[in-house]
Amino acid sequence: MLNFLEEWSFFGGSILLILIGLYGVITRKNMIKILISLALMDTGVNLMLVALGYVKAANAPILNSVVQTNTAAFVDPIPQALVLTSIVIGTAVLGLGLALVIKIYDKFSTLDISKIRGLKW
Amino acid sequence: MVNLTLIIAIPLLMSFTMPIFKMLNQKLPKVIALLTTAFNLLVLTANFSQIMDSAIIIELGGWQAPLAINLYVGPLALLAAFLINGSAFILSIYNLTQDYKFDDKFYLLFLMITAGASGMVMTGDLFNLFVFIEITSIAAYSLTAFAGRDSYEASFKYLVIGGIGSVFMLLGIGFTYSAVGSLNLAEIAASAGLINPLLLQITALLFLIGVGIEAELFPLNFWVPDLYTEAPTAVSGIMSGAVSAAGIYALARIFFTLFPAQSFLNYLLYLGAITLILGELIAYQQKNIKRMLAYSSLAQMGLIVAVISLGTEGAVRAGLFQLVNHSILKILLFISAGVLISAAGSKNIDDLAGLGSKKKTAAFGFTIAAMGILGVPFLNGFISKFMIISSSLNADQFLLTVLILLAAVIEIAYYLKVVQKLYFEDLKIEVKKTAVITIPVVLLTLMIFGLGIYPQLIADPLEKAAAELINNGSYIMTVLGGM
Amino acid sequence: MKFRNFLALIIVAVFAFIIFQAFTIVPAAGEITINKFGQADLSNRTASRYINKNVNSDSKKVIYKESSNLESGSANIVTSVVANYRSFDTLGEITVLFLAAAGIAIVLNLEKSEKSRFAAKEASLILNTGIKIIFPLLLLAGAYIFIHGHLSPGGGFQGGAVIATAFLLKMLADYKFEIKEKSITLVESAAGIVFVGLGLYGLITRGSFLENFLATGTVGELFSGGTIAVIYTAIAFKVGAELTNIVKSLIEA
Amino acid sequence: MPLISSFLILIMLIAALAALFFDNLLNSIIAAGLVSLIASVLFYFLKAPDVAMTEAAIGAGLTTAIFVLALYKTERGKSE
Repeated sequence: MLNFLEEWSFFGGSILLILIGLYGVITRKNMIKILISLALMDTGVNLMLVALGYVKAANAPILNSVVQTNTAAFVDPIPQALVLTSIVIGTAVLGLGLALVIKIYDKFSTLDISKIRGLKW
Repeated sequence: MVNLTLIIAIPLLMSFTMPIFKMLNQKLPKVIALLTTAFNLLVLTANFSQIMDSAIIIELGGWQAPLAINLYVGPLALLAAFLINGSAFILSIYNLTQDYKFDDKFYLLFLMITAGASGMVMTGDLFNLFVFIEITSIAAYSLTAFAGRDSYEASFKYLVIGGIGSVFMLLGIGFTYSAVGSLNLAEIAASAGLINPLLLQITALLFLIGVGIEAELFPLNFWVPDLYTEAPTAVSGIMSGAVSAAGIYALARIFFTLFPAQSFLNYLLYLGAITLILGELIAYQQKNIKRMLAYSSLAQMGLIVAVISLGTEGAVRAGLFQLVNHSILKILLFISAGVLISAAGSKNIDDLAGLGSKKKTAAFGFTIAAMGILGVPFLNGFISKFMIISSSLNADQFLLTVLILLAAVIEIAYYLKVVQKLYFEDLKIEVKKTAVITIPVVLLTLMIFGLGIYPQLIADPLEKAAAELINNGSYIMTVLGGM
Repeated sequence: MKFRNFLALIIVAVFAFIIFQAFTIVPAAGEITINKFGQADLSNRTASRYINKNVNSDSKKVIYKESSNLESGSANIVTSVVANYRSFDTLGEITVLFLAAAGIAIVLNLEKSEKSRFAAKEASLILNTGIKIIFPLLLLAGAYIFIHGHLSPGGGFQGGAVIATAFLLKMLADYKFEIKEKSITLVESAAGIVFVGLGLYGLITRGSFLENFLATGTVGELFSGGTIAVIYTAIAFKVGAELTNIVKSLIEA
Repeated sequence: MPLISSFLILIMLIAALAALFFDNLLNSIIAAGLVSLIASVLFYFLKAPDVAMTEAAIGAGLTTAIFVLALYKTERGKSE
């Protein structure tokens, strides 16, 4: 049981988070909720990437007074670097999306995409 | 020889400085944009003969080639970069006559969409490709919203679908890195044969979703018509001429160099064929001229993807030639349509009636480009259409050939309808003052005739690009050579 | 409505089926696949080169506070990946943020509508005093985070985000507090120019864009890592200015 | 340790579902912020302190703040 949880909780959790986000993007009609779902998908995939680089019982990839040499076991630093980039990109996209939402609201006085011409999908 | 990194670095520098230029002089941003794209074309030209000889690898940050980020500029990337920067150059000339509110921001976004697309075609690193796709799409979302009014919805739609695509692409990158242990395209390609077939299929699907959005492939393309309709003309032009070219390039890179397998190409062939036929059928019904051009654009993208995924050398060459032609023709169509629209004050095709006598340059440009798309002899479209049909017959794809011919017939119907309206109907409306577009129309027309009468101009680069795409061994060897 | 949810469930289920399959693959001999959780094998990944700092040079032992003049001098390996080995990605990333900030400013200002600033009109004494104390502290914390980016967790993005948070709080709490748009733009541009300028200087002097041209010092010292510290400072200013710009546009929309 | 992280992941998934199904948008945004916050703790468990800091500062902090700002610029701001 514990072994199963250890092996699957991170992978399963992050994939489920992506799928929940995907479901939200497709079904929600409120524009802010669509963007929230997009944020959930982002978080899920970031978690996935970092989890793929995890090494059991290894150290964080930082040399310090405790972990002094490169011969110690480290987790993979590359996915972490990629995720740093991806988090910032995700925020940029969300910010732009919210600005668009504000303008669309100004025009239609609603956040409901089913009431907005040109946004029905 | 000039270092090719400058194609990305100089536009970046200019974009970051653009607000300062604006503070110095109101007119400076548009001039800087023009100069930067001209500079990029010069850099590409300076490297032309060297690249035709052998591909150039540029290591970034001074780190050895497969271990960090490197750029790979072979004939294919050079061709695509020429297309992208050439489109940007021509549209910058067009932009000289335009006045945009917040022009510093417009031009910095415009430069970055160009640099992002150039980066997409030049990079040799998977995650770097993702970053450049994001740069291109964010610039595109913002530029779409530039027209105000209805463009916000189009932009929001594109943003949401683009966001989903980037998540799937990132997931694919994660899977690939976990299996191969490297992000370098050449290293991944070298070990692609070792990856478990099922995992390979899943990863390919994830990448298809991520990149297919930029390449405007069915069913990921429902945002395109809205975007092209609502965005400013220069933006529709750059999206259709440059960004989709970069998308096709990325798609080809992934499915030819990275995961070469005939089964994936077959799926792409079906997707392309569906996109082609649906696009043409819907374009035929459109009353809005920009929407019609948008669907026609989609159809062309479908055609190019379908032909390239036939996978034979002749087919790839035909597809690439069609890509070049499509960029030239669609830019001409969009800018002349833009002028006609502002002259008539309406996007409705019926309202354009009779404008041929008043807006001579624009109507001429539109007609020439339409003829080019239809494949009239002595224009560039004729030769690429001919190559496409003969190569699809050679590959024993009769159904595809029939579809292509059918699509051509539908195209003739709706393009001639517009031309007929322009020239053979009476003027009904008051003609408004518009921008002058003589220089871009002349340049583009020269290109159309040049490539139509003397296609050997581009034969050599096309051949080398097709060879590079079909045989991924040389790509791997060039990058990993020292290892 | 009901049909739509049902359709979405099917799409999600298909994706779930496809993606979860990737994790259940049992590779045949010689095949490679995704690693199991916690069992990433770094030895054949590019990452091992980054950890051992032997991309260009030979493998040798790196010892904290002893080894010096390594090819990348940062004790925080993530930092050396972000700001040195893969700094081109990072340049692209701050560009994305820059473009988003520009896009947001355009979208919100293109068609003027009545604007109302979202902030506390009459802040209470506690809020006022609190923000007066917290604001400089947050700025200081942000600066600490990015200056020590190559030694401890943190760096340009985190420091920049903290600085932006400080300005966000100040803008929310103090109705009269305003940042001039011009000054944000100047900081943004200057930081960007510094980053690209570093890259071009590396290109001219060393022959490769963004190549490190400073001495890398001893691992673990404050003055180590070559251009990493300069790059991270530029990133912090740029990210800080850009996020502040985004927040400012949204507050004043 | 696996128990703690599994428990956190469970809460995270519940919060994510709640973010989709809450009627009140402010609650949704807060639930999404909670997802980010838990994710940042999970990043710390995965030995990624840099990512944890970024997620906490940008994902949980600033993103939530701009969501709330946008909410008050739209529905909340006009109706009340």
